[in-house]
Amino acid sequence: MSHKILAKDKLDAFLQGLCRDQDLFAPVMKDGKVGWAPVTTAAEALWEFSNSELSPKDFFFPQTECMMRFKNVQGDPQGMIMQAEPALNKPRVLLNIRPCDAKAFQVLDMIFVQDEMTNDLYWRDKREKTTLIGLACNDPCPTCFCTTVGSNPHGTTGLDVLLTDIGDKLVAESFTAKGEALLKELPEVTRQDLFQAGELKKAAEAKITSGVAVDKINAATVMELYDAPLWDRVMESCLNCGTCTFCCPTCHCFDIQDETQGEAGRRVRNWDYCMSWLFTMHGTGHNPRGTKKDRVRQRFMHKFKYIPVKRGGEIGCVGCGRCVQLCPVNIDVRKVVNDMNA
Amino acid sequence: MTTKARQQDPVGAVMVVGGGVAAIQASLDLADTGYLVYLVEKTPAIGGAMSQLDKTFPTNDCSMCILSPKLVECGRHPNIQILTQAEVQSIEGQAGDFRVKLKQQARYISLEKCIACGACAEKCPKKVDDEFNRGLNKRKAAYVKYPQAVPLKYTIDKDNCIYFQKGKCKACEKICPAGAVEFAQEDAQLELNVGAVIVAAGFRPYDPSPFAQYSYSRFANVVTALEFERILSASGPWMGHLVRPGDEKEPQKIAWLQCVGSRDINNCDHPYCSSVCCMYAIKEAVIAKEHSHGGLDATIFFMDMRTFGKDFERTYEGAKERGVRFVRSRVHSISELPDKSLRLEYATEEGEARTEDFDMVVLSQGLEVDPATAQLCQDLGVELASTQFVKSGSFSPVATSREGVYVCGALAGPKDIPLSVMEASAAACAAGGNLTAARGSLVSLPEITPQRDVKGESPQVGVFVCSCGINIAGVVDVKAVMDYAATLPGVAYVENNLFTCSQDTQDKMAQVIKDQGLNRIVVAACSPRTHEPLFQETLKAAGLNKYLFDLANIRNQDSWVHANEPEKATDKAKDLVRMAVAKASLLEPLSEAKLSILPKAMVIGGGLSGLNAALELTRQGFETHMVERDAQLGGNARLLRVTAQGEDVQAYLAELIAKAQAEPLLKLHLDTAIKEVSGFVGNFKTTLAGPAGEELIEHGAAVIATGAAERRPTEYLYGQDPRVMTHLELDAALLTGELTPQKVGGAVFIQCVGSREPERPYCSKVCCTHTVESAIHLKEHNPDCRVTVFYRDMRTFAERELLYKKARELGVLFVRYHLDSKPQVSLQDGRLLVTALDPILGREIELEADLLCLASAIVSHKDESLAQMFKVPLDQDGWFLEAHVKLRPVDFATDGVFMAGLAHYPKPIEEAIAQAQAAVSRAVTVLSKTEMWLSGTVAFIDPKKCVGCGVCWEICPYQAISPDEHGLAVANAALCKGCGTCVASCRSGAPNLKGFSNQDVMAQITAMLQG
Amino acid sequence: MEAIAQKIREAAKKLLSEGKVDVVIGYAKGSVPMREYPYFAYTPEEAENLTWSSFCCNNLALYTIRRPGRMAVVAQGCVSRNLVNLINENQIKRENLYVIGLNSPGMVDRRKVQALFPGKTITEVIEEPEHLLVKGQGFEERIERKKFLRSNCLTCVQRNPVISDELIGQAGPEGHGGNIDNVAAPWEKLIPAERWAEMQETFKDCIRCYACRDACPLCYCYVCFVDEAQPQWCAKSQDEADVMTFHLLRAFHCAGRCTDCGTCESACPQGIKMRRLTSKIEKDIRELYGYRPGMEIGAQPPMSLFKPNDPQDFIK
Amino acid sequence: MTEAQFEPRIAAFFCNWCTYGGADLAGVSRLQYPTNLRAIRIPCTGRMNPNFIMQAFRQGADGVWVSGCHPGDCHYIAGNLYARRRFTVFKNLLEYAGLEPGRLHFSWISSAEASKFQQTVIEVTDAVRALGPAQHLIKDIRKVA
Repeated sequence: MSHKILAKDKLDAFLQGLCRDQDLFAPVMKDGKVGWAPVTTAAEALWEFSNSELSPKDFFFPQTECMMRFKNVQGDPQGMIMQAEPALNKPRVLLNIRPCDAKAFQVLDMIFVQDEMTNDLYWRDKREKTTLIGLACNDPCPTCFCTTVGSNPHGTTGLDVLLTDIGDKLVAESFTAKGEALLKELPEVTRQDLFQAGELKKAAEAKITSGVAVDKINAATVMELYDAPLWDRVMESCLNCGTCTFCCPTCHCFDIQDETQGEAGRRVRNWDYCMSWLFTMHGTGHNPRGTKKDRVRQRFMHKFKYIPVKRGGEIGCVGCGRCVQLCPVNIDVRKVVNDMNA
Repeated sequence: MTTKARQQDPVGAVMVVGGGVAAIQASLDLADTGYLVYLVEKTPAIGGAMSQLDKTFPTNDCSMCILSPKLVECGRHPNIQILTQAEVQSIEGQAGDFRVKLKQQARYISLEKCIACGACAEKCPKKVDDEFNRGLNKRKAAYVKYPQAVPLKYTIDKDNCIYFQKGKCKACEKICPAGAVEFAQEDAQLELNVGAVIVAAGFRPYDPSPFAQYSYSRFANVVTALEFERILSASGPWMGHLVRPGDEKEPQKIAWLQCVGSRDINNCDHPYCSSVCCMYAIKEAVIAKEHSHGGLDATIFFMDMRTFGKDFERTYEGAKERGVRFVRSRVHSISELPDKSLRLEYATEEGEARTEDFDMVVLSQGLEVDPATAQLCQDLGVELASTQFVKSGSFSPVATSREGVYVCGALAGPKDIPLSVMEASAAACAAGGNLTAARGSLVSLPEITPQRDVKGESPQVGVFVCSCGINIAGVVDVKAVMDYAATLPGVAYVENNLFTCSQDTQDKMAQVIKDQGLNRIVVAACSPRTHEPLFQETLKAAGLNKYLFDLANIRNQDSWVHANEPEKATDKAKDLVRMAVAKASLLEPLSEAKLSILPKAMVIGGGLSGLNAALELTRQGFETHMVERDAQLGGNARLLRVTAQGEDVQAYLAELIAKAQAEPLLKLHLDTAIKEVSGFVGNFKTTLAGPAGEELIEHGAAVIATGAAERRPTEYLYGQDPRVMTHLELDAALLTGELTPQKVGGAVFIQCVGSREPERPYCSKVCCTHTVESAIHLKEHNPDCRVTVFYRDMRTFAERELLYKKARELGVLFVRYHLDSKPQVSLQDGRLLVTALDPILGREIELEADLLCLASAIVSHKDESLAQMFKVPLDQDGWFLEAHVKLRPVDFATDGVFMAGLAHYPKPIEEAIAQAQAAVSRAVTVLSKTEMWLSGTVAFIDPKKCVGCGVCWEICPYQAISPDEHGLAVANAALCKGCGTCVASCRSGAPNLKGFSNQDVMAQITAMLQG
Repeated sequence: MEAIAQKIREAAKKLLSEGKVDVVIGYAKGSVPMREYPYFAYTPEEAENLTWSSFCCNNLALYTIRRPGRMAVVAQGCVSRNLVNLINENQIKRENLYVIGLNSPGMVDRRKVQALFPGKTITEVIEEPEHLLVKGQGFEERIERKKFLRSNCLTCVQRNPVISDELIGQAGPEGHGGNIDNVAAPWEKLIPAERWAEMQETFKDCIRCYACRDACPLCYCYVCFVDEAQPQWCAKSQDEADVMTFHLLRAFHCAGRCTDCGTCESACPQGIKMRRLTSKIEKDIRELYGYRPGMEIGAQPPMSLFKPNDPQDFIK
Repeated sequence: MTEAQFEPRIAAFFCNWCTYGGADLAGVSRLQYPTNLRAIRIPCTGRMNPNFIMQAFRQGADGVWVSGCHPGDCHYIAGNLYARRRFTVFKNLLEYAGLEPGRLHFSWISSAEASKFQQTVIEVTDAVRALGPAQHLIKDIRKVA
């Protein structure tokens, strides 16, 4: 759509505009860690950083989310009523989101909002009310491998606006009507600026030296991959903890529980993780993924085989590298996928 | 029902005459050991005097509350036939085969049809004095004896019934919804064939009406102790509100006068001490103070405080601390003031005349034998003592002069409840022991109601809210609790009962469970500690697994303790019911493991008690191992001369030891210690360490009769002068002839040497009698001997009082001393001198003694290792602690272990022997069964969760958990006692405790806090 | 470090080639800096991958639990103590275990290193005898190793293995200069409200991934209380009460067992300092019952014991 | 809610043999005490999983009180002595984490100590009341998102 220029000394004014009727969030440095927080000025937000330690998926899919409340009293006028939780009351803007994370939301859209039956209103409500202003990665990390899984440090998928830092100013490109509206007041970009942004993109892509190959995975059958011998080694050191899952921008499994307190209660969904034996435990006592190996395999198979098979080749990984960074036993997804692809 | 028995075989039935607690206990023991019991009660319901008491000393347990489960157990026991309103007319035949003729009065209300709704009583126009409440209020001519009566069936009192007296009325017949009134009934003559008879007809409270100076019959506010019990009782005429009968005002000041009808040959021919009055007066005074709103002033006028039983002295001291005043004086007259208060005139100890006014006077009436009972005994050929109590020997304390006829309880001499219960078990033992050949011949196996399978059913909880008369309903809004319970999830049925524990309610509950298809039961009433088994029986009767039950304690822990906050108490009751319903809904049927019982016994201790227990066990056919750490048998009795009745102890002991040595079923292990005990009821494995090395004995039950020791005094020059000796030393010296009375010119006895002191705050019970008996011996053999006894209270309880009287008549001088001015003993030029303050003379006296006998305390062995090996407790003085002070005096909380003799508490020979017999009776309730069922409340371990870390089997106090071949924990239900320590120790959540599971407790927490 | 690593490799190769063990459990170099990972060498060739550095933070005792066959484990002090624990808790058999013991140099806390370079990416860390050479995009800095030790290593009292079948290198000195009694239970001096505030602050970032639990060689239950459904002791939400319940009860379950190996803190993706909590329990166990876990095979754990005169001032 | 009106909710856990008996005896003796506590009967303090204490606080108890047999009196020999160590460590932990001293109580009360029972109820209730409503560890689904 349009390309505009956002001078760094105009940032505060721009942010002020964003804040007017919306909640504005951006990555900030907190206790030595990059995390998301509400901001109102440019100084509060980070402009040079690799990425937030955890994915911002909880803006749309909170780790703990109340779905409804209920009261189980017959004969009480307030009883036997299930009360929906209020929708998001104010639109919001996520500023400086990385392209990989934005791409992840689009992957999740395919899962949360599929058709009339599979149409997660909790996810959808927040997605519809949120504007995503991306910040292109000029300095990808050694653990980044977005370019090998269909994303890009300067990727635009899922974004309303992409900002590219070209020094004392930012190139702002809009991709949606929402984005277009935001940039309306900004001056037009120059060709030089555009060129510079393009060069930065190339440089960033070049910095991504590691990656995964999935061609053989795509060619193999599910059962071939499932029965491949590599899993015995992959699972050895795995703790079956939830770190990879919880930091991952595309992991989206949840567990729904009713929490009651006397006669009242709430239905709540919490992140769940396929590494846990409890995840697949049946009420009968049978567990279809009874071993550590089953569970370790599931996560990789899901992202790199099951999703692609079901979603027209889309990979369930955006290459952000968080799991590589955080896994307590250094199970490196790149190595695992490349072994799968061997 | 008559059973013809062959000439040789005894009849396997026993008749128990009387319906009090002694009769009930004797009946239950006999019924549990395979005999058919006819329980013959004169009045329309069993329960006796204990049912009329408010509380029982020294624990102040609610009398009715602890008795009621026994009543119900008796009422529903398949081997007990209760014959009410029945009296024995004659007994013919001989031991093993008696024919008893009985007369049973017509009840005029059908036992089968009466539903105890009370409509007849409500309609009945005739009011008469209610004898249960000692005439303090009225009942009707159609009536039930008391609310918890067994059988809970109404009766028509013919003598007062208008129809019977005037020929018309029949109001009851018209109103009765069950058609139960049967005026056509006639008295019946019965003849029963039994092998033995136990007479347990009890006592009659002395009627002080003839006692002119106390004006009991003239002054409304002079009441007897039993009347006062009814006044205090929550089910009494004033529902437990402390008022005086004259004007129903709350008294502020009450006097108890002791020894009314006891120790008295002027006003009545009762030279004996009634044994129980001191303690009940203390109890009444303390309870009255608690009932009172304005800080009651309670005073007890006494002659000697006789608090000689286990924990009695502590109760006495406790009462002093609580402000009960004790005045040593006999009040000589009472006069009534215009406001109906009473003026007491008495002399103080110092001889000073005093006048003091009280709002109310309680006469601590003694116990006496009802002349009708005395007549019955004579008719039956049972000899009475001069006191009219049944005569029995010290060595056969429950045998009467007629073979095959036994006696127990207060009829055999005035005594308290535990001693009565103990004697009842002893009588059951003695009676049953003669009928061993016929054990089980007349009883049918208990009918087991098939258990309904509730698997897959949603909880259908029945909630029964008890009013407990007014005990609960007087504070808690029972109706509101009931209505609330109905709203709780899973509750299918709700009901309120006046007394949920009464037998008719229990029967009805069983019916309701069946009719309504209930599968979980909650009773909101009293404590599970007392009543859970009772209600569980009802569940069983209704075909429901007994573990599908919970009790909400809305009385002991609610209405009684929040009497002034009815609203909050009601809220609490609701919460407790909600918690119980939540737990009950989760409960699952539990199965009980079956245990085989090894019919062998072990008796530990070879003294008099142990020997008696062992010989009685072998007589009943059980192989018995006797373990004695000494090289010879006999224990303390080896040093005793005579009993209080003058019987020769040494001759008896020799005979007993000879019998023991000749008994083929008795294995003696002398000079042997117990090294290790494992196992459990029916299956103990005890390792003995004897001269021949270690030996493992397997046995089904054990009797601990390890005795006690005479304390070696450290005071009064003991050990420094040979003339100073203890009782046992004196007896031994007299036995050997080392000392002869003729050589004693001056003898001094000092009582309470080491007893009733802060360090040993109990009375050693036997020393006063021993002293008196020795004093008499000296005097009888040497009338010139000057005998002086320094004492604090003479505690010659019961018929021992006659010895005290005799000693005084023989000229023995009794001088009282205070704990803070003990006699002084000194040696001057080889003369042994005793100086003391004479409180009557008010000056110091000095006596020279050739013999100074110290009544030294009896001290426990404090045998902690034995206690630990058998998993039984000791009390703070080191005595073995019984399962229940009142009603399970020889049982331990640990199944299969029993006690007898001095190991329990100091006691005279006849009590020790009775206790030995009682312990046998209780042990035989186990040994006579081939199998028994264990509690379902046991731990189990989920093998899927167990990681085999070993914490549980390391800490299990019963070694009930061990690793299996995979290294995972497995719990043995037969060893598990259900403490749950393993459950709380496990990090993995593998063990759980049935009946107290994590889920159950969690449900209670949630229901408690989130209701 | 490299010399030690070489000796480990040699020992492993020997064990594997002689068939003395089926596997050697050690550490291998991670794919990211400062993150060595647990490695399982089954062949002498695989043993070449074994390493030893300042970043061997996982407690390898974890991997011996319920592992069949004969295994060798590279064990510094804390790991060996946890092996002793596991032997005492019947989880492994001594005879199936071959301990390649070595003195711990103290492991370096990668978060402390990272904190020197906020927002920057560290691409390489090179071990030098007393220093670490930290390299990143556009920076390089030599830092003193000792200053960046994990805090549990600073106060370590058992750097040498308590059991070993073979000692790599020399038995080294004990201690790193820190005194556990000075740092254990840091909130004891605070008032209750401050303590609670510290509690909230400490655990506010917890995402309940259970990496702390799953990395811990004490947490080998099949079913952790936090995963129980009947009854559900703790809901699965992020509510403060649920997070606190998890951490408090987990800490309690480690009472008398925790060797303060620090693997929980190392594993945590959020950098939570849960030792602030666990150190209190360990301190109590030390002070009240005189017990240090994992020091002796056959020692009775303090929570399955009692003494008649155990302190009970708090009981009315 | 003002302090004067505050009626704390106290979850009590009593062993069947001693303290529950003591509580029964307090009833028999008609010893009056505040109504705030609700008791759960457990066989032995050895059964007392410290987790139950946590659960009571989680569910909003303002105070928790655990009571059993005196050392040496345990019906199950030593359940209370194992429990004592657990209680020691757990209480220290909770209070270290910020639970106010005075919310969590332990006592040994025998089945004969009715008046000690009464006194302890009063003591526990007063202590908890003085602290006001519990603030920490409560899982209150009405208050959380």
